[in-house]
Amino acid sequence: MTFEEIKKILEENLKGKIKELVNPFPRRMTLWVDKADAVETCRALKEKAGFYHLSTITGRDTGDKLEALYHFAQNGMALTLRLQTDRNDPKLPTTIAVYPGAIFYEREVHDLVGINFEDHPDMRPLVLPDEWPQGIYPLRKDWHYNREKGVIE
Amino acid sequence: MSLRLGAMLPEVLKHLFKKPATVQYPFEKIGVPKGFRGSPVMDPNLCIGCQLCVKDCPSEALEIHKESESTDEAGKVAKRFSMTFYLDRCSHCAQCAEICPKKAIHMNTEFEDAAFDRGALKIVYK
Amino acid sequence: MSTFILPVGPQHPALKEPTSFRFLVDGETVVDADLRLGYNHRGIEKGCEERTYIQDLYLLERVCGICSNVHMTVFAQGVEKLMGIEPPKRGLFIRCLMGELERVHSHLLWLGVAGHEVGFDTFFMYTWRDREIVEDILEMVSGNRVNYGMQTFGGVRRDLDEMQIRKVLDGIAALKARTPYYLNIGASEPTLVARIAGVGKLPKAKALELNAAGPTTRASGVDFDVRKDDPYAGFGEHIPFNIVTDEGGDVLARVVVRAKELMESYNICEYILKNLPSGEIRVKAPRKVPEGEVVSRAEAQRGECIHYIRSNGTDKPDRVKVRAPTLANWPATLYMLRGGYVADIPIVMAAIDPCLSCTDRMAIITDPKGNQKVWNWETLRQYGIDFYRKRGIKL
Amino acid sequence: MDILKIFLYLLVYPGLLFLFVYSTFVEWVDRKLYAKFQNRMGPMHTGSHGLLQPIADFVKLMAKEDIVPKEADKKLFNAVPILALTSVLTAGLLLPVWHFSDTFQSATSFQGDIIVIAYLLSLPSFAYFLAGWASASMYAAIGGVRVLTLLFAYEVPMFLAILSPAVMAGSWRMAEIAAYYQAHPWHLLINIFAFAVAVITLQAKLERVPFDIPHAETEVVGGAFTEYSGRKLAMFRLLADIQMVVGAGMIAALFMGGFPGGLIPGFIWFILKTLIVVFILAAMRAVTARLRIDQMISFSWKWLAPLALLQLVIVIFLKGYLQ
Repeated sequence: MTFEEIKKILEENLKGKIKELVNPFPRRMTLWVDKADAVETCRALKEKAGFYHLSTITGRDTGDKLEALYHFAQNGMALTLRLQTDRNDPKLPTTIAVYPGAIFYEREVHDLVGINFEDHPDMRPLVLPDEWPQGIYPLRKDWHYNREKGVIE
Repeated sequence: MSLRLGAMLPEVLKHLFKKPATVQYPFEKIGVPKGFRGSPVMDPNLCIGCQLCVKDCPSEALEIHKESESTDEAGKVAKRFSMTFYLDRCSHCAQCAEICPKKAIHMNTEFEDAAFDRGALKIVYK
Repeated sequence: MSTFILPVGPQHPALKEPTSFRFLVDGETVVDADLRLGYNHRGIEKGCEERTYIQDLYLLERVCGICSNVHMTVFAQGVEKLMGIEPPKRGLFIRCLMGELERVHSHLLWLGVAGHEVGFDTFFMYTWRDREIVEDILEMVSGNRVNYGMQTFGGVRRDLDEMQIRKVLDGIAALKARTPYYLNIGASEPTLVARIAGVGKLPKAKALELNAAGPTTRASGVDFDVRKDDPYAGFGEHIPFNIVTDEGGDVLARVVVRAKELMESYNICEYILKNLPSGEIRVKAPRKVPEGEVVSRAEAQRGECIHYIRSNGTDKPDRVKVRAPTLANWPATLYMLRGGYVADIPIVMAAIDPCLSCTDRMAIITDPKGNQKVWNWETLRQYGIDFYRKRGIKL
Repeated sequence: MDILKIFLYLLVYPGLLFLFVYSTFVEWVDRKLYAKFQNRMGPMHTGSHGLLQPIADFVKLMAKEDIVPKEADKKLFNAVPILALTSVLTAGLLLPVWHFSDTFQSATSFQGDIIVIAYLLSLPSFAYFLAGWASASMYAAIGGVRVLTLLFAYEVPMFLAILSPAVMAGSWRMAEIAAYYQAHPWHLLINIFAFAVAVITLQAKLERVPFDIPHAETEVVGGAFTEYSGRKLAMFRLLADIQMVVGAGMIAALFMGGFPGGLIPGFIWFILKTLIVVFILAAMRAVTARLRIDQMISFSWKWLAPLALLQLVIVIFLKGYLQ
């Protein structure tokens, strides 16, 4: 489907909840929605707009806020859904009800950026080791890794 | 497709009399093609010390140091530079050879780089 | 129902790379499966933020050994969009050629590994012998068997002269003659078919729901192929090829899909080489990238590979997110493993062609009395050191 | 003089020394054939064309550290390899190779020795199971149980297949059976089904692909041998080779008309015929994939057992007609 068709469908279903809907490159779209109605947007995307495939979720630290970018795909169009939450209480609703495949992506975002997904079935660490200290999230801007210099005698 | 027991038997029996596809490596060696990316080799006469290769190296395997500075009679300053190359860090991507404006670095076709002592992997081109 | 937990991995002959599975096994059938990833997690995404774009190119090339060219292509074309530069046609065509040659190399490798997983080592030996043809081509064209380093911002780094093109065409012709034989064997050798037909079933609905990607989902009837949906690089110039799908949804269907995709790749390579446009192969690329964000996608051998790149105007990216196809296929694998046989675990896992370096430090000590001590890496390492010190070996 | 002959018989010719040397040679032939089938070279460096490679492996393993798991049942763990090796070596003695003559009844060639050799050849399977059970590891236990399930699958067809030439020849003594078929060579063709079933079940007894389910490396790591190392593992490897030699010798004696002539011609016949059987086994290994345990059992009960029964019926019917 082309950008205009999807734009029309989304405007019908999300009536005023769309903060930003832009088409930066051919076959690419970015949709910005408030985090409260994330699940409703996902349902509209899956059932109405035909985005059957969730490629992945990117966790990002924008300095003052924490951001989760959901990358959806269908034949011929890729849409990025942007959800923001503030740093001190990072919470986002889980979308496993609509996209069951998101279970691993949400665990990875929780590991690396520290966004808690409410009522996620098992929030065990996916990629970080078990003895990784709690509350330290490596992909945040304030975490730096000091690599010791290689020494050759 | 129809199921045939021992579908690969004719092929397998044919290979009983064929030359093996493998070679005995340490004794017979298959050569490497012309453009093979081995390790970088530097020619100190061409190097102007612009440090572009050091900046671009993904694995920080290069260091360029000034060796000597001499001014000939016409007052022209001639500087010579040396390159310290850490073979154990190099990922053989040839970005240094590509970025060098004076083409002072080229890649050799050496692929047997194993060494017993790590010091031997630090090569200096003066 | 006497079930017990069968730990498979992180070191196990069936796994070429470290991942840890825990199967709840009842006799010979797998009741439940759980997965622990992270053994190969090297923090590449954090590493990208500390390096310049040129250095990131070579760092991302080493995310995975077999699909190194795909990660490089996706990152290069993503940053090109941010820079607003467009590689010349010949560069795009060579970029596509490298992608397809790597797909041939990866699928032939996978066919061999699948044969080995079910104990058919002769099939493994023959497929890997023929893979040497494409390996020699890649080494001649790019200077290395793996990690080709061909893509860069603005095009490709090496051109193909007349003699090289003829050699590649000869190699492709030889492979084109051999591959139908493997497809035929894969579908007609009864002992092999018995091990892969009806094993690891993934119905189309489940494939869609669990977001599987690549040959795994195409073998369940989903025609999802980034080369068709979102034509990138040379595919923009409508190179003719058709998506291979199969309705079987089991491991045999995946063998057939991959073998047919090999034939498609040969046709694509021949088309590219026969109408290779003349001209430049790359344009100059600036060192600093203007502010912006982009989602870049490509069809890796195992499925859709997606990068999200965000730049902040400097010469270092602000955020690079890499999602390789294997992570997409893991939920589908766990679904496929449940209800199967213990003997099918290796072949079902191998069927999605997992590449773990794309996607944990725990060891489980189970003594026969059934109680399990869960040690983390540190205590296990310490136990090993003390164990050998007691025997007089100073560490 | 007979004591010296029996002594030589025990220690040298079909006994210990010959079986050890010939089994390493047969393993070398098997590995070379398997490599040639796969268009590669196989062992090349130890001895000319890798001839001493099996012996080199054996010596290396003998020198390796011999670890016994702490939780394992030590006595059983150590006893099992020796028990299995001796049972297969004694089976080797019963082969009608050299010292046989129609009338001379001796300790190694008596009425009913075919039953004894078949039984002694199946003892190692129980040894594998005990080895798996004694070494308290998960994979070994699964491997051990699989050995038993496999045993029930191929044992019955094997016995049926072995007995049909005996019924045809009207005697239970391998020497006499071989003599009968030397007298009427055409009768060998009658047993062609039994020959096929015997070769397939021998492949299963030796646990080689497509029947190496008990120690399939990609599923249960080393199967019953996972915990074994050093000398004990060397004994298990040697055991498998000798079992191949004795199994091939038995099939050659029953289905290919034995080894006529005295010492030298009998020896040459023995080498020739066993190598033919080894060629067939190596070809089977090169051409098939590994079956699952349930597929193996259904295959043997749906195909092998009925085929063997059919063969028995043919033999009994024809015996009545020919006599």
